[in-house]
Amino acid sequence: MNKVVKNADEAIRGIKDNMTLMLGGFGLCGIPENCISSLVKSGVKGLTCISNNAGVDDFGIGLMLKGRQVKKMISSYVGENAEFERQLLSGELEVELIPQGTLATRCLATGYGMPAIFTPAGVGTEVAEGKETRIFKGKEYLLEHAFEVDFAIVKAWKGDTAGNLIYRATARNFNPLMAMAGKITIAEVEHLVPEGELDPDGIHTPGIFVHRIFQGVNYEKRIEQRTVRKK
Amino acid sequence: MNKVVKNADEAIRGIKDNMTLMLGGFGLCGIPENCISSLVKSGVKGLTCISNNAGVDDFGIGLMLKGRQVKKMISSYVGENAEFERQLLSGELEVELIPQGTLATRCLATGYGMPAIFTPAGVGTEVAEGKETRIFKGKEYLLEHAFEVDFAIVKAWKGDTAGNLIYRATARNFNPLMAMAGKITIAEVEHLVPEGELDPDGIHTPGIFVHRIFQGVNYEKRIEQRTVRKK
Amino acid sequence: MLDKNGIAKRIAQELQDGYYVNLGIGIPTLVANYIPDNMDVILQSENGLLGIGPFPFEGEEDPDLINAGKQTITTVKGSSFFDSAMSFGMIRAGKVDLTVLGAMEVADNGDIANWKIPGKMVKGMGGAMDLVASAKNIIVAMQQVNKAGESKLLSQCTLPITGRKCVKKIVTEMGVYDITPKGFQLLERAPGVSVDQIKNAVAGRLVIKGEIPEMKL
Amino acid sequence: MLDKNGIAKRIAQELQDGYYVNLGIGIPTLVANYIPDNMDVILQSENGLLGIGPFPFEGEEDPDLINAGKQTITTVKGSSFFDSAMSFGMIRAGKVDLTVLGAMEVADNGDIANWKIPGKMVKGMGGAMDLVASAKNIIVAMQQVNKAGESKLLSQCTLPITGRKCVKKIVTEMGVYDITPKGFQLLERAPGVSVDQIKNAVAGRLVIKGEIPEMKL
Repeated sequence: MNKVVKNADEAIRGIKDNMTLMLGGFGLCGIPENCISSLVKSGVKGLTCISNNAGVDDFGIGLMLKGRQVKKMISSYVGENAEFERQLLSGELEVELIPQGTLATRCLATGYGMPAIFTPAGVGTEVAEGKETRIFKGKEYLLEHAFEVDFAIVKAWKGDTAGNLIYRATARNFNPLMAMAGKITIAEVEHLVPEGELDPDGIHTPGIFVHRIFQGVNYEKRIEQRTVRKK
Repeated sequence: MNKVVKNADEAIRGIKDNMTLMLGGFGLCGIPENCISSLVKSGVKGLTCISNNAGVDDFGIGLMLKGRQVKKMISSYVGENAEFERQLLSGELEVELIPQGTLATRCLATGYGMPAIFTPAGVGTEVAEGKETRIFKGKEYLLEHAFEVDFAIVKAWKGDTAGNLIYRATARNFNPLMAMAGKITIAEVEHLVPEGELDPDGIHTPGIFVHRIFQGVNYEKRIEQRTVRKK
Repeated sequence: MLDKNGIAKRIAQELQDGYYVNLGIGIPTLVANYIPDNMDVILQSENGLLGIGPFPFEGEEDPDLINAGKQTITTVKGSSFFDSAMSFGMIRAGKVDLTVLGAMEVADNGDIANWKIPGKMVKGMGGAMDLVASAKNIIVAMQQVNKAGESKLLSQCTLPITGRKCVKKIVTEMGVYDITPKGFQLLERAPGVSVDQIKNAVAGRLVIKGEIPEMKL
Repeated sequence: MLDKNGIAKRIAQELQDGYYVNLGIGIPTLVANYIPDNMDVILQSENGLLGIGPFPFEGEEDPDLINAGKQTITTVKGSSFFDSAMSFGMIRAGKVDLTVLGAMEVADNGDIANWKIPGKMVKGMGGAMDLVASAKNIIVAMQQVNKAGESKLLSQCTLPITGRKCVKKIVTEMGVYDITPKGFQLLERAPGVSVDQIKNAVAGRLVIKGEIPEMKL
């Protein structure tokens, strides 16, 4: 068994036009920068991307939008991106907006082999249009389905050669959920260590969910809203 | 805010006859020994206990069975206990057997505010009798409901005064799931430390789920099947 | 009339020791500045953190550590990180004691609209729909009157709603209101604001019982 | 005829490098002893472990570290612990490549019965129903004939079933069978066992195509 690949170019092999991808991260925090760069280079097109956000104009998934590689975005919030807005208004890009918790839980459902979940989020709103609802103990819920995903691409802080992953701080966000949901899951990590070096009690994503792993390079980790106080 | 209580006697205050409890552990591994002792002392009766197993004759939930404190067990496997068998056959004890994954996922559903889940476990078997089924993408699933639980009692390895918990090895099992599911959750830990001493990335159960916590004493940690090899 | 900080300060009076609280973007975030010193209040960030601390000192920003508004933050002692499913799990299961949100409109039955303006670019609902559908206790922090002088406390929302019948309390520049079966019940007036001014600034059903005290800040 | 270890040894031939495997209690557990040295096979224990190692040395037993049979074990390098929901999540999502289970009866449509004997004390299904309902690839390790000489490879299970149409392959003391739409298809004979002996020891539909080779162990 060898899950370790050389780099992002090798990791994204097999990602083809019109596939459905999941990309981890919240805003620009915990996004798979290396794989996004390689996807941009690869020129793959017609992608459906499931990711909480769509990056900014010149970073993250924004780079794939710029290359017109994305046919459809499935996200909870997409408001930081002028090119995104242009493509959406011109009809080049399709967007499905999903409540953030629904998005997270639908990822979990996929990873846990559950075909659908019930959530109260969106009941009575336009999100509920056309969806099945059901009342449990007097409260109304929407039936929301698991995703089907060709590749999930996640970013972790540390990983080992067995594919085990540990995330850092709020860069965890959607990454462990999406890692579980890919038919093929690619993990890029800041530190790749030999198996046996990570504490088995501290692992967030067990290696069984990860098919390819590599140590990324040149992480920019751009900050979207730099808020500080004076010393 | 003070979640720390002195001991198990104080921790189990408010547990009354005919309540529904969850008790963490798999076999005798990771069970809340201190709270079980206090429950036995308290003499509380008519309990419905949700726990993967029912202990052995003279340890774990077996001690509560001996005291005839349990009206109903909801478990996946109960086969290590002669007193259990006697009470079951005599009609003193009611038992509901649930597939282990269904049990775990129904705990998760409670903790995650999901009223029900779909699982293929038990489809076509007597477990499915009287239950709603539904086909998703050609596969049949059972609709299984979240639990309603008065108290959840769990055992962790380390905990802090904010209620954060870390489990050790396979003593984790059902504990983090049940910790999320209690209207009131009691955690007994081997090591109680001040808040700030646990790594926020390594916490398995965030403190928001835990209402009472104490450092347990005199852990026996009995082994059910001692299997070894020679040096 | 209250300014933004005044609204936040008044909302902080609703906090209780041991509360887990989710603060939305905008005025709600300011509530964190007014938590009483003798009170333990733990702030949840729905991107996966319990125990938000103050902004980092200059030069100590950590790109891996942000809040739901994507701002760099720090953590307090006893904090924990978790994934987005667990984060919304604890929200959905009612473990968060109080949610403070901004709103564009609130109806007198507790409906809230705060995610979409038809004709404008839609940015998405983020976690707002999950929060309003799940929270036990939702306080809305908002400006009651828009620049055109129109009330945003309505008999029915005109904008697409975020959630139905979920708001419990509203704190605005003019007053504090509970949502009751009979509509907005005025509880307190902002300093210097009269009941008549408030009557003119509420478009939905307004309930006024007895003397309405001025709020203490 | 194969003994228990022979059955385990034959099943080990089904392993592939990189497989994640769940081994049930009894004969299936023995399969771990026959994993080829040059092969990376990771054993899952449904109580929350990937990477089961051998039994501990005497005196090194850890009560916090057990397998699904409640036996003290160790871990291998690269192991991970997780809760029971994630454990059955990975099972349900088909991440486990191979599940090896014991059985009391198997029907020629792939039904399996292995949890309950009417009239006897019921101990519970544990994780068996989840495993059989979810696994992509289930191999049953069993004795084909009981002490009374009756076959347990049936046209229909007589005992309460654990799962429907889920078994893919069966390895017994007498042979190896695939479940096909036409019933048990005999693939290999155990050393010294004739096709006629096998015909007498299968009560369900049996498919025999061409020469049946003797298995190589």
